[in-house]
Amino acid sequence: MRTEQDALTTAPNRLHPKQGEVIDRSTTIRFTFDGVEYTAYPGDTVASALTAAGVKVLSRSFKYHRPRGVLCCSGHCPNCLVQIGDEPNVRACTRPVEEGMDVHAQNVWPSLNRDLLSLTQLGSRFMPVGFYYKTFIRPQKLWPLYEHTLRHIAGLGEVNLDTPPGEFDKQYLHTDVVVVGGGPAGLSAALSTAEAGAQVLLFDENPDLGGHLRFTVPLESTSTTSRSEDPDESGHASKELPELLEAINQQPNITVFADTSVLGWYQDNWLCAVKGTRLFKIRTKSMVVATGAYEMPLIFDNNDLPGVMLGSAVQRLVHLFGVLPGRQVVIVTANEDGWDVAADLQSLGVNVAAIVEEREPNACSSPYQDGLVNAGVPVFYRHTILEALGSNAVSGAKIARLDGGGEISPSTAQSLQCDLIVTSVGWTPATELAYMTGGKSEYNEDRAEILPVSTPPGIYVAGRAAGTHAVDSQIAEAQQAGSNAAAFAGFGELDEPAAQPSGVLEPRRTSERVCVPGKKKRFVCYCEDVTDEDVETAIAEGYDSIELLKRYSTISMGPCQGAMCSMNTIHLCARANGWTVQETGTTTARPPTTPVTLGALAGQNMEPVQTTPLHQWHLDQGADMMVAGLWLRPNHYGDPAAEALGVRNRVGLIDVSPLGKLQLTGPGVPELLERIYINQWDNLRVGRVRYGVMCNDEGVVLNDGVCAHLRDDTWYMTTTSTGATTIFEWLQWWLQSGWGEGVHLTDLTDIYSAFNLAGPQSRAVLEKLTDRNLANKAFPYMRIRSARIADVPCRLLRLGFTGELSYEVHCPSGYALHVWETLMDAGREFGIVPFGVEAQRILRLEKAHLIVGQDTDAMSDPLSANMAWAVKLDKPDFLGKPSLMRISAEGPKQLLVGFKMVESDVVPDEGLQIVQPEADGGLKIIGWVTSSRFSPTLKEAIGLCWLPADLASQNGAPFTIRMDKHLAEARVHHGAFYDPDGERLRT
Amino acid sequence: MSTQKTPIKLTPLHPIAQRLGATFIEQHGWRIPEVYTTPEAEIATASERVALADETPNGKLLIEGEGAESVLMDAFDLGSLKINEGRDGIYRLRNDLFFISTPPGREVRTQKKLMTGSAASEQFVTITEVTHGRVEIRVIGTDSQALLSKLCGLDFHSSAFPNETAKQSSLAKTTQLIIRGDIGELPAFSIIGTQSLGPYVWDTMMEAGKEFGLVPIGRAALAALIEA
Amino acid sequence: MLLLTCPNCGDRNVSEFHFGGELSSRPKDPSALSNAEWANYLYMRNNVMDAQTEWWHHNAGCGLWFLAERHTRTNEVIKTYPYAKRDA
Amino acid sequence: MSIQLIRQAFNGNRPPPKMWRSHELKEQYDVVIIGGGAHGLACAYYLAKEHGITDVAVLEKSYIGAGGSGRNTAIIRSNYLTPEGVRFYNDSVKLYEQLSDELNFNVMFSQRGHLTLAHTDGGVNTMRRRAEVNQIEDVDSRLIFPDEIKSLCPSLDVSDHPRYPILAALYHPPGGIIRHDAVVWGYAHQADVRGVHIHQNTEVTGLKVQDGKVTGVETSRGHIKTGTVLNATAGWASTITAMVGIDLPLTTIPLQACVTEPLKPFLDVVVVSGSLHVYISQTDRGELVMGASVDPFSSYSMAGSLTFLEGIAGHVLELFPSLSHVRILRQWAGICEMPPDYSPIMGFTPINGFLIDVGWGTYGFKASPIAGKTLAELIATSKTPTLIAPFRLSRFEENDLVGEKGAAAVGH
Ligand SMILES: Cc1cc2nc3c(=O)[nH]c(=O)nc-3n(C[C@H](O)[C@H](O)[C@H](O)COP(=O)(O)OP(=O)(O)OC[C@H]3O[C@@H](n4cnc5c(N)ncnc54)[C@H](O)[C@@H]3O)c2cc1C
Ligand SMILES: NC(=O)c1ccc[n+]([C@@H]2O[C@H](COP(=O)([O-])OP(=O)(O)OC[C@H]3O[C@@H](n4cnc5c(N)ncnc54)[C@H](O)[C@@H]3O)[C@@H](O)[C@H]2O)c1
Ligand SMILES: Cc1cc2nc3c(=O)[nH]c(=O)nc-3n(C[C@H](O)[C@H](O)[C@H](O)COP(=O)(O)O)c2cc1C
Ligand SMILES: [Zn+2]
Repeated sequence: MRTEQDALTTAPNRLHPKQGEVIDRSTTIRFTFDGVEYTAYPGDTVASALTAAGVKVLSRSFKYHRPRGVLCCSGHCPNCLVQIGDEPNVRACTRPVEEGMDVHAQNVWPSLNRDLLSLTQLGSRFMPVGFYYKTFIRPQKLWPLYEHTLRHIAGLGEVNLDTPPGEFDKQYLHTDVVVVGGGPAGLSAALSTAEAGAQVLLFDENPDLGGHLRFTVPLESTSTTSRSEDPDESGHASKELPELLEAINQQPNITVFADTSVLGWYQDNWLCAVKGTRLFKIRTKSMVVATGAYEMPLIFDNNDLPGVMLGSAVQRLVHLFGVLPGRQVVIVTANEDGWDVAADLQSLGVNVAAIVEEREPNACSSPYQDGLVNAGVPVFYRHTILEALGSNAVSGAKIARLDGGGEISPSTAQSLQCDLIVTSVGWTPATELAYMTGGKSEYNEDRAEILPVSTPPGIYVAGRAAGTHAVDSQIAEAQQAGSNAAAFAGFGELDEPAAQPSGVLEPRRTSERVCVPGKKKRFVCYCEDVTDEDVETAIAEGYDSIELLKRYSTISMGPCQGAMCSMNTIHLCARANGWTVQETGTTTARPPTTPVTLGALAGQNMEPVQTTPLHQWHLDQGADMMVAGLWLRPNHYGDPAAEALGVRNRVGLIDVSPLGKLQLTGPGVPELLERIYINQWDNLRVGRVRYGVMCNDEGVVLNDGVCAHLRDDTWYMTTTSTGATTIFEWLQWWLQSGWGEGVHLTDLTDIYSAFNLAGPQSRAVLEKLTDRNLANKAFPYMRIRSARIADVPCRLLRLGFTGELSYEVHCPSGYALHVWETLMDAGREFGIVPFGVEAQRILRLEKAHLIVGQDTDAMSDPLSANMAWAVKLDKPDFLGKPSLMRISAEGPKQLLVGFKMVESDVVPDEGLQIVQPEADGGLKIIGWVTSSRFSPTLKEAIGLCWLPADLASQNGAPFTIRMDKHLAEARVHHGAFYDPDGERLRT
Repeated sequence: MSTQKTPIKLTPLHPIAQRLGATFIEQHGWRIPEVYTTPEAEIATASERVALADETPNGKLLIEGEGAESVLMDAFDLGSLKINEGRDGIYRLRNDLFFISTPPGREVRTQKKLMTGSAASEQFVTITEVTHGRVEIRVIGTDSQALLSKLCGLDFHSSAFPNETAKQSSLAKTTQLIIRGDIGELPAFSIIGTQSLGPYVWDTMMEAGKEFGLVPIGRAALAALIEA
Repeated sequence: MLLLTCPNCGDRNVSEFHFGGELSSRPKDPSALSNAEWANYLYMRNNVMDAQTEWWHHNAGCGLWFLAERHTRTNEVIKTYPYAKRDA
Repeated sequence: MSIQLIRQAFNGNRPPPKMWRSHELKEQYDVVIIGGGAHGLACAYYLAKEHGITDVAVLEKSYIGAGGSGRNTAIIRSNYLTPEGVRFYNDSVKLYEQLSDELNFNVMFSQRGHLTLAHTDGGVNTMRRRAEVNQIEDVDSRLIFPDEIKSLCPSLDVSDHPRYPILAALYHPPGGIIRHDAVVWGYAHQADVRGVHIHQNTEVTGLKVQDGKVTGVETSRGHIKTGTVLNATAGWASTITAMVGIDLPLTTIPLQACVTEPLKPFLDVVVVSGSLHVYISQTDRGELVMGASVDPFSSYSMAGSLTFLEGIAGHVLELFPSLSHVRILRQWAGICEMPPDYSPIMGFTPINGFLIDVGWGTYGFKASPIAGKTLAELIATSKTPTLIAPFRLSRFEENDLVGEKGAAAVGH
């Protein structure tokens, strides 16, 4: 284990311990960056540790592969995206270091410091915005080649295809009020909300509450003390923070979610937040947005050079991590925040080489101004920066004076030596959440900020997000927002919100000068390497509106989603078009506010699966399971053909529990059946079963099944397995929208498990297990009976989907295994076989029975689908009747019909097309094969297909199926292939 | 006719319980897990954290119809119930639909009584016994609400979901009837839904409950908790 | 996520419901309709960008089909009510 | 490298040529096209280029491409189910293959291949049915099985997956993705060059009809006289026809999409799963663009939902379990006018001079060139080209639907 001394020696930029820092210096951890080992303290982020070690270049940019380093240090810019193990695009400045972490630079080839692709920028004169649209057009044949190369230059992190799935989950939360942001505004809002009695959830994306108070001095206009007077041990200068935090701690109505980013607002105050691997879905009555602000970069030559940092980034590094990112610093500013940074650094003994202040001395009101000037810090008033000097990192700054009109006087240009350029030129309120709610924005000239001016009821904005800078104003404003949020949620009285935030009297913090012209590259958008010239070109080409500009230049479409660039872009766009900022407008704020992993969004895997009570039994028998809707069903137990033959020759048992089973009771049922089925029902007596087909009003077949009249006022209906829920919902609709008089509908699907005992020996098997008289006379075909089977009260239905004598045994599900095993035992002497879905498909095909959804589709009507016999057009009215009347009158165009192959062992795959050779040698499609099998019983290939009606109606008519490599002959076959008269069913 | 075995009822969670090494007993014809580890350990987890019990054998009835309320009131001397409210195991799910939960085996008698009542009243009501169709998983323990909030969008705070209320909602992407029935001070919820989804729901809950140290408990522990 | 008020169960996430399309009534006497009128009933929709009366089913709840009046541009639900009270 | 670029590089100061200009609204146009999406602009372009009809206004209430054309997941393919559909979309793909050249603007059509996965027996049959129809119509399309799927797309989990096993896939080599905005801009530019007026920020608020014939259009910027109006407003189509009392068989439903942070290329084909309702592709910039099926309820709102993000994340991970650390950057929504049979509705309406190009549902971007071209022909000749005859509005009354649900139900 290394000592602290070792860590310090490998971390030259580490400061002495300070109060308020978040690192734990009692131990160190090790990690690697591009193979080199570094040390860090627990609490360090990857970027803070690397900065401590003096590493400046963390990544290469997207398009030009330029070196990039820490810029915002708050997880909002793309400049420190790294690969950590399997995880691409990790923000190094917010990811805590862990022991053994394997960190890599992204988008580098071959290495971070010698990236050959950075040569692309040499040609960048030829690569303006929209470059790709204007190149590689001809010859078009070569485009795939170019594309291949381009793709490999693009992209950032890498996906390791062996990444394990990981564990993620979700939680729903319900509350009265959500406060987003744990800065002074958020904390105050949460407190006043909670005091009103409301339940509050308080979210902040940082590991600790406090917002900027954790790393800045609160800026009170009254304060006159210079920071330089109380250095080091003072550390945390905020006096508000400890008090606020203590109050939050004491308040039982507040639940704090630190380290948790609120990603989005959705309709009806439905919020989404993420903490590591857990996603929260939150329903709240009202919300306070106190999300603070993003610091805006300044646009000047080489403004992307590592060593150019935002003021707040430097403060974070210094105060939270005890890391000093430079020794000789030039501070470029246009507001008091820059002076804060200067005071901070000065107090740490850093050489503040210069303060480059855009304003006149008397326009500045920093409490530190006098102190810094007195301490001899060179201040260049009315100056700005022209260029960051240096190749891979800052080595100097070129500055110049602004003339009366605010233009640069080139003659005054001078270069200063430094290794860090800090810019503090303004803020973009972090208002995405407010705008997602439908909040409206307006450009506030006094503040030079776009601010939310109205939000929907129950949504409140406070603090820097509302354009309020001074901590005391923020607190007052937030308290009001908080109590309004509470009132909206039903706790206390709603105050009329003040027309303007109380901070209206504060000085402007944001410079309107966003861009200093020059001769090199000036980046507006770091994610996509878009420069101010690109913006101008795009606008000149006609992509003038902010939306077209965005899409053409791809500005704000990268990982930062505009946090760094959108405000600057709007200013540039306004200027180039001669529009006001208000006229220019903004692009749409959309979730997520921070990129979120697919894993977190997916959460715990929850794909419902339905299994029958015999599931384990099937598995134990080695069944090959298949997916059918949500069900898992045995496809076969090894040899489906043998299973089919077992049924034909002896007896078989299949688990058909997934069949939909509905109970209909009441005096209104007979009429309902007439309306929902296309066939006739009125004469169905108790104990009888009828096959029925349901259509929708288009006359399209929806479902088929049987319906049994069980007792006077009780009917028992079955539906297809996969259609069960749809039909239940469908029937509920007709019942509840006017056809429900005297009918109750209950879903019994899961109450009864169902097995079909089929085959010539089925009666013999069943007789062993019941006292019920099963003789054909006493219990004929298409009847239902109650019976005790194996001592269990069951329903027996005598049906014949398979074409054999068969009994569907419906037993209460708790008894399923008992009944099934007893049947299997009883059948053993008859050679019983369990059979699966595949054997059933063969058996039904031998009988030419169709399967709804396989042989029919969303266009099939029963008249065409070989179910004309079932359609009763002379019934009064039923679902689908008018459509069927029309089809009947006009005559079906296509018919579903059976076929046999001429070469009896050739089975055409399902889906193959039936064709007619045309004069020109082409083929005309006239139909297609919906079902086909080799019949083990008949020893020949059979199937069902759609054919033109005239062809289909000629038994034996030949037609042609297009096979893989040839055409095969088949012939129309009318009726069942096996036992066409259905004798076996009725014996 | 010949029957080799006496019929025994199994819950859809039976194979899971077997896999988890439960020992079983038979009660009212159902084979149910008596204990998974030790009753003491199971009681401890349920009281301090959260546990699951398979209560599928509880009798379950639905009574539907405009007249259902009066039939129920006549049969059970029951005051009027608001929607979602429950008393003595009778829960109102809709104006015209009630769910009745009975101790195992009692459903037969209850159904008879209601049938007689409804016949006498000449009201059009439908009484359906649904015991076999629904798996019933009881979530018991101080972390019950936290566990359920990972799976279901309802608000489980006591103020929003008090004891003796029943709601139908979506849990783990499936439709469930959720009944709050605390055991003394201990929050407890019965999750009642389609039996074919039972194993899926159980496994999903077990997975979601890992962070709470969720364990299954048997009849013995459950009985002891209810006694206490 | 949209919050819908089931007339029976109260406020629930819209994911508990199935949408049933804009309210249209099945013609009382279909046999009296021409093919064009029947096709009109089957296929034509008002599809308004405005308040729309429509069907919803509480499929993950009580099974009720009910009506909602919802603005189709903002998704704001103006009211929900049982079908029986549609004329109220 | 194009001359244009070289010129731009050395003439830094001279402004680049405008792609399209703004104009005052004229009092009268021969043809008014409502909707500045790919369809409207393509039609304007073909009217001008192929038929010499240049007195054309394209009215767009927002910016060009603000509708589905700027929001779609940019999948181009022709492996449909009905012969009518296959022929129609195939002609569109052929036009796309030449489009960069035609428009002198690289639309970056990347024919990288398109895979539609089948997870059930039924799915396999549908895929086979499509492959067969496609082949007969001379479209490169075939059924392939897990080994080949794996070699085309190594990131896909083809292992023995209990819930969504990958049994087979429909492989369509000419399918792929395109830079959707470039299509819009390219058509707009070439239409502009030929004299078409593109009016952005111009909303149509009413149509004037006299004696059953269109005579003019009301807009937010004033009145226009015209005898020919094409409604190419996709998701908003019903709001336009409602102005003249015509109902369409359309329901407007949002369709959502999302995009991840950029990644190094690893996904070379477009992958679609019908059962899981997802489609995913990796753009040349490295992001994964993903979409799902339409929202569960109708709406004109383009807000988007969390339910969509959760769903798509889960489904993508079912197929690509190694992507759990990949981050979603942005989600958005567009609106789609869904017809009952999933086929477009093109051509005449009961009102003389009022034409429609609608019913594009979740799949219409790929049809922009051919729809524009055939409608231009129809406008110029007053005759319906045979290619689009099956898609006439009267098919509903005639009970002659073109059922494409099997190939278009998963939106794209
Ligand atoms: C998320 C998503 C993914 C998709 N994916 C695919 C895909 O992968 N492949 C594919 O082929 N298709 C896809 N589609 C469908 C495709 O986007 C559309 O079908 C297609 O873009 C329609 O083009 P259009 O030009 O007809 O309409 P649009 O591009 O929608 O243009 C219509 C225009 O009309 C304007 N407008 C509306 N009302 C008025 C008015 N009153 N006055 C003036 N202007 C008006 C609108 O602002 C809009 O710009 C997708 C759609 C979405 C939403
Ligand atoms: N260097 C500086 O001087 C500096 C830096 C930042 C802020 N400020 C100042 O901060 C004050 C504003 O205070 P405030 O409370 O409004 O803002 P704040 O920045 O102090 O606090 C906002 C908090 O909300 C968090 N947050 C933002 N979006 C979030 C989301 N979607 N989910 C979860 N957490 C989120 C932020 O990380 C931050 O912790 C102003 O005085 C402003 O000038 C100053
Ligand atoms: C194919 C495609 C790719 C996209 N890629 C990105 C992207 O990489 N980054 C991004 O921020 N947005 C991307 N978008 C989304 C757009 O930013 C925008 O959200 C979408 O066009 C809808 O517009 P709106 O959000 O302004 O309503 C993409 C959109 C499409 C259609
Ligand atoms: Zn309900």
